[in-house]
Amino acid sequence: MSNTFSLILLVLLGAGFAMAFIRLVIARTAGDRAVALDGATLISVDLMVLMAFLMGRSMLLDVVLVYALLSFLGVLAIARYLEGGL
Amino acid sequence: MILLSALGHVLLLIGAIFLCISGLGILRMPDVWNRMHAGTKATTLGSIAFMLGLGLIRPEWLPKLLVIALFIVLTNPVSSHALARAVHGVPEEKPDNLQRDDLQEADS
Amino acid sequence: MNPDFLLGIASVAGVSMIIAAVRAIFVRDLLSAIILVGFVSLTASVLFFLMDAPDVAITEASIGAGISTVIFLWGRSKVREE
Amino acid sequence: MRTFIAFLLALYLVFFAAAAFESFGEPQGLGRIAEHYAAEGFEEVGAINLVTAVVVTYRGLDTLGEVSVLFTAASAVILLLSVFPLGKPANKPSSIVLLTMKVLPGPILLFGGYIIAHGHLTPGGGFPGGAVVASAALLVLLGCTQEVGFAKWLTFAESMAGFSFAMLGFWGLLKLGQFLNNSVLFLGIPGQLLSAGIIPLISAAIGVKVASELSGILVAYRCGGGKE
Repeated sequence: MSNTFSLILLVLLGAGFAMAFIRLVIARTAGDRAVALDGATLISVDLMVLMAFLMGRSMLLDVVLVYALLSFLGVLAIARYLEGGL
Repeated sequence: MILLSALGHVLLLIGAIFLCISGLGILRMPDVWNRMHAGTKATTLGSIAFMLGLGLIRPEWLPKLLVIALFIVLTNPVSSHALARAVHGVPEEKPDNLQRDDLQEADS
Repeated sequence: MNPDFLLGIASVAGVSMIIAAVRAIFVRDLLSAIILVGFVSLTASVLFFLMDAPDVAITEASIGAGISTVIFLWGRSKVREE
Repeated sequence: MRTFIAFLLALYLVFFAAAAFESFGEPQGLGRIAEHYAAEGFEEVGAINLVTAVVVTYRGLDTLGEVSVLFTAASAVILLLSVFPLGKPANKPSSIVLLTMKVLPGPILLFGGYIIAHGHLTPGGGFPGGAVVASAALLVLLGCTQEVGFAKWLTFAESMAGFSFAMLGFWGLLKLGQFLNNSVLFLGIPGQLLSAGIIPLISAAIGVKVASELSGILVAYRCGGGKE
């Protein structure tokens, strides 16, 4: 994968992450924040996979697996709290 | 082989563009339902395309990347579903121009 | 790989982590503060990942994202009812 | 005013981080002991993941103390929470979420077991794996509307794990005159699952202990301290 192509991918993903983060900061309600947290988490999962690929270390994928599997727990708990079931 | 690698590059680019657009949608959409639409569907599709593309470029990573994609497919719709149901109960998130509310009728 | 890439992504993650932490102090709503703190720990996990510390990153992702957020939320709902 | 102070603080932190980033990712030069670990550790303990090897064998006594501190903290939290438990959830989650709560703990438990068992080969070990296993318990507790069945086994598992950790240490003391000596078991071929002496056993003990302590805290939040 050439240098320019990986730079393009990194800029696209970083811009997506930054935009979701701006919504997370400037949002007015908690539901907005939870949605933005969900989006930022998934974008950063892909960012981490790309960084593991660029570093060339397959054992870093374990971290991404844990991250993808467990970061949804936080969003699920926030949703349960908003429902009043926690 | 070179064909698969080229396909992988195309899939990577598609996934990255989808993820960037979903970030833009989270930032720019007018209310929380539209933001949810952008922030959950587009990220799921973009993630699947991204994992597949990376797996095509480097085939020995493909099983683990597919497991990551499987977990994303399992978990992300569930969390966004729970979030949508929860936000539906919050009164100040209700949009002004709402014509018809099927979930309200189904619950009551 | 080009080390500038690493530096750029680490800067994005670090700066967003600091801003989210400051926002978590000054936000009115406690639930929003909990969400922002969860985001801070997720970003810390990304930073540990970029610094080649996968063990710490796994611990931070599981404890920060799941367990501590839920403990905060349970504590919050205990506060509300009394 | 407060916001202004906070932004000044954040700016200072950014400059601090920028100063730290100047040497980001470059090797810093090791101390004398760390150099010994990095040079000889692979031959002495036979583990590929040196971090777990150092945590479990060279610094095993510190880890034992750390686990004891965690045990004390968990006991205090459980004691406090047993007075005012949170009680049952107010409403049931929707059926999709309920199905997920039935299906997904299995893969999470499997993955936590994988992290614990491969602690000497891939990143992970006792603490991260235990935290992942506790997350499975958390997923069960998020949607439960009745008593959970595994609550009464937590204390037993926890004390058995601590006991076996100490016994593995004393085994090395009796056989080779050194607490937590790794060579009491065969070292094996590095890279295989059954290798690296007693590191897998100790990380399994740490994993069970951490998982049961964290799940004990979570169960105590929901239902009180178990026994009334």
